[in-house]
Formats: sequence, C-alpha cells, structure tokens
Amino acid sequence: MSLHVDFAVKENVLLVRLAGELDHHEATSLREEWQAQLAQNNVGNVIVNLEKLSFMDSSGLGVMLGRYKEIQAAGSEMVICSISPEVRRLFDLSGMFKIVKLVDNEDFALQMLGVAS
Amino acid sequence: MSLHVDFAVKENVLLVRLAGELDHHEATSLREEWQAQLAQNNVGNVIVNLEKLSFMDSSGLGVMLGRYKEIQAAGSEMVICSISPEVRRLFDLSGMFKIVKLVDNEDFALQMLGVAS
Amino acid sequence: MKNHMKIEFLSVSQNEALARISVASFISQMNPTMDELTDIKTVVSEAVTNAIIHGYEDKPDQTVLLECAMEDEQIEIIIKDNGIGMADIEQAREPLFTSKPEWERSGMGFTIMENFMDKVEIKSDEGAGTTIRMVKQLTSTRALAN
Amino acid sequence: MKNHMKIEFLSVSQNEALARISVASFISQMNPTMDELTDIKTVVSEAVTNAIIHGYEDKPDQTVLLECAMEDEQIEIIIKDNGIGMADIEQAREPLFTSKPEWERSGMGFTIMENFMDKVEIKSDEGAGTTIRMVKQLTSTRALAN
Ligand SMILES: Nc1ncnc2c1ncn2[C@@H]1O[C@H](COP(=O)(O)OP(=O)(O)O)[C@@H](O)[C@H]1O
Ligand SMILES: Nc1ncnc2c1ncn2[C@@H]1O[C@H](COP(=O)(O)OP(=O)(O)O)[C@@H](O)[C@H]1O
Repeated sequence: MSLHVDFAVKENVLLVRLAGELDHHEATSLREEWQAQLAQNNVGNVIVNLEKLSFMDSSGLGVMLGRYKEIQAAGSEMVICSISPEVRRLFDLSGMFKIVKLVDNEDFALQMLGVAS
Repeated sequence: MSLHVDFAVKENVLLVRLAGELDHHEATSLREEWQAQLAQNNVGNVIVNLEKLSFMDSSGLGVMLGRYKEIQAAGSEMVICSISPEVRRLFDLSGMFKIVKLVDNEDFALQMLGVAS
Repeated sequence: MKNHMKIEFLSVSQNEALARISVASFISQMNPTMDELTDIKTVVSEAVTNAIIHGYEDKPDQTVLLECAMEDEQIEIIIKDNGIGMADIEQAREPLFTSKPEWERSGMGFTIMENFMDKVEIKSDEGAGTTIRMVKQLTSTRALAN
Repeated sequence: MKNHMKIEFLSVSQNEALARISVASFISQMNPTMDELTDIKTVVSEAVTNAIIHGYEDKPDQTVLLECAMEDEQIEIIIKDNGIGMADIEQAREPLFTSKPEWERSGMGFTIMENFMDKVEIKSDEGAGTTIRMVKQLTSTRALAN
C-alpha cells in the first residue's frame, strides 16, 4: 500500500488528491512532484483532498506545512478537505488547524476559493 | 486478515462459505466447526463456496481432503464452487480435481445436488 | 495470549512500511480496535523514520531493530538503532522541536508517540545509538469479547 | 534495488500470517505481479508451517527465523528452525508424502514450494533442525516498467 497522488487544475486552483499511505518515504517524492506542479502550472491556490488517505504520520504533517508556507509566501491560499478522524487527530496535536483551513469536501473548498464547481 | 466461515443449511445440503485466508492456523478451527456442523445438522451433501477466499495453502487442501473423505465415507457428495485461479492452481497441483467436483457458482452446485435454488 | 517477534531491516525508507505492516499484522492477533491499530502503526512509523533519518542520518547500509511483545492486553514495542544518539533527550521530546527543519520535519514525532502510547521511554547515548521502548494497554473489554 | 530483512518469531501458528504478510510487504517494493506475490506468500506459509508443526512438533516456545533478501529482480527467502530435522529429504520432497497424515496434512508443501519458486534447497540435520532456501526471479519487464 503506497501513496497515489493525483494532480488536477481547475481555473487557478491546483487540486492535490492523495490516496493510500503517506509516510517519510512517500513524503520525499510527494514534495518534489507537488513543487513541480506548482511551478509548471499557472496556479495559485491549492486544495488538498485527503479523502482516500488511509495512513499518515508526522512526515506527512511536515510536507503539508512545507507547502503551506510556500503557498502562503506566494500570496495564495491552501485549503485541506475530506480529512478522516485519524488524520485529523494528527493535525489537532500539531496545532496546524490554527493556520490551515479545513473544509468538509472538495466542492466547499472550490467555493471557498471562488471556483464554480 | 483471518478466516471467516459462514455455515448455512438448504434442504439436506450444508453450505460452507469461506472468506479471507485459510492457512494451518485457521485450518484447525475450521475442521472442528465443520465437523460439528455436519454432526448437529441433519445434512448429507456439502457445498464449499470459495468465492471470497483470498489465500489458501496446502493446509487448506488437507482440511478439504479430510472432509471430502468423511463425506464420501458417509455416502454423500461434496462439491466445490466459485474457486479463484490462484486457489485452483493448488487443487490442480495436488490432483484433487480428479476426485472432488468443481462448479462455477453456488446455484450450479445446488442444482447438481438436486436442490431448487 | 503471549507472543513476541523481532525484525531487523536495512535503514532505507522503503522499510518504514514493512515495519508498521509487520507490527499491525502481529497486533491483529489481539483483536485491537481500528483506532488502536492506527495508533500503533503511527508510532512505529515515527520511531523507525527517526532511526533511519536522525539515528543513521540517511545512511542506507545500517540496521534497525524492531521488537514486539504481547502479553494479556499489553503490547510492548522496542525500536533500536546504533546511530548517532541524542545529546539532549528533554529537548528532543518537546513538541515541534526538530534538528532537521531543512528536511521539512515537523518535530511532532515524540509528541505523537507520547500521545498515542501509555508509556514512552527513550534511552540514548551520543555516538552509540537510541532505543525507544513504548507500551500500550489495549482496551480489554474488546479483547475479552472475542 | 538491494534490501534485506530478518524476522524471528515464536513457533505458534498465529505467526504464520505475520510471516507471509511481512514478506509480502517487503516484496511489494519490487513491484511484483499479483501472481508472484501470491506464490511467495504461499511458499512462506508452507515453510513456516512446516517449521512449527514438523520441526518443532507444535512446541510453542521455540523460534523460527525468516530471512528475506532482494537484489535486482531476484528474491531469496530463508526459513530456519532448530527442530527435529529430517532423516530422508528425498522422501520429504515427494508429492503427497507426509509424516503426519493424522493431522490432515496433504503432503503438498514441498511440491508447492518447488512449483512456485525457481530454486528450493533443503538442508536438514536430524536433531539439529532444517533450513529451507528458496529463490525466485521476478518478471523483469514489469519491474523495469515502474
Ligand atoms: N533515533 C534517533 N537518533 C538520533 N536523534 C533522534 C532520534 N530520534 C529523534 N531524534 C532527535 O529528536 C528530534 C525530535 O524528534 P521528533 O519529535 O520525532 O521530530 P522530527 O523527526 O520531526 O525531527 C529529532 O529532530 C532528532 O534531533
Ligand atoms: N521443518 C521441518 N522439520 C522436520 N521435518 C519436516 C520439515 N518440513 C517438512 N518436513 C517433513 O517433510 C514432510 C513433507 O512436507 P510437506 O511436503 O510440506 O508436507 P506436509 O507438511 O503436508 O506433511 C513432512 O510431513 C515432514 O515429515
């Protein structure tokens, strides 16, 4: 069970959909692919959909926080959606929800970023 | 992923439906439960449905062959149905299909044993 | 029931999944709840990752040792490396502390271990390595029901 | 890629699942086909079961050793017990031969190992134990495509 990453672009939003298990091994390549997607597409805001993520540890928190800081520095927004209770616990522990926005599903996230879905 | 066993009785037929993984550890309790079912229900013929069996090794062959011999000795029939290609390979290797009947699905097995489904 | 196992594997990140899947499979014998299983997979992932990246500084030819024992409803997990060790264990335990911010570490590994397990003991000698011992009592009601 | 791991576990039948799941997780790193994965889980299950029931005659306090190494597309698996050993290896290899028909053994363990793996070596000393070494080359086409 490894990580599957699906990138999609909707208007000026990059959708990052994660499925499977996100650990330190997978975090390294996820970061590289994600940064490449941000560079090659003319996008600003990012939605991270964690609906199909079955496992995540603190290395996953690191890669999320790393992207959040980059996106924030570029003047854009990052929204996380469809998070499971288990992954939510990690975010709560780290206090990441004080800074990153969380919504229930992708449609809400798109609305929030002003994209008609 | 352990073994889940579901027993059902249809007329004079005992249906044994296996799901999950059948190894030596699981074979021991499967044999005991199966023998108890044969003793307590007034059944003769047996249908073994392997549709949801995701793993089996030679200990599984042993428990099948053991029941086959008992059922045969009691003058009844045993039919195996819905076998996956992987499990089929084991039966082929052991030559068990020369003696045990195999059919595609439970309905065919019931018809074969004269039970309206 | 009583059972134990021990795994040794190379210090490569591919083996992080091996470690947590093996422990999860071992623990399954005790009929844990899904939450307990997730907690244990997570802490194994944290400690094994730390052994590989901090203890062995990403050198891929070293060995990580993982021991796992169950007795009644208690599970004990030991993860050991012979890597660089830690100078200041108290600092390492602090939430958000990391010595490797440039690798996008969140500094939440020990915080997660301490939150998800009943007991976390750290033994570490600079230059000699680190041993993490974690204990968790599973909810006995469920174990008894099976 | 090159990787290896080693597991030691108690000689109880619960650990048969642990053994094959750990090996499957390890092998997954090589992108095997589903058939290859099933073959390997099956042979591990066969050899570990044999160590527990034949080697250790169901004594639950003994140790089974499992080693697994990968290099390029080749996988090597070693399963070792320090149990009773075998007097006649040729006889043991024969299809349908079993010394324990009263336990409903099918006598197909070694036949399955030989059919599913490229190489199966058996070393055994009466009173000292048995070591099974198995090798399989994975289909390189698939490994290269990934
Ligand atoms: N096995 C280890 N060997 C050496 N140092 C370690 C080890 N585990 C943890 N540390 C140290 O403790 C710090 C905190 O660890 P942790 O809370 O897991 O956060 P992170 O891994 O994100 O840095 C690490 O940054 C590292 O300096
Ligand atoms: N690890 C072992 N230690 C001692 N004897 C063994 C071991 N493995 C196999 N044998 C012997 O070889 C025989 C054949 O093994 P196998 O083909 O796996 O069939 P089965 O397990 O069904 O008996 C066994 O019945 C046993 O006598």
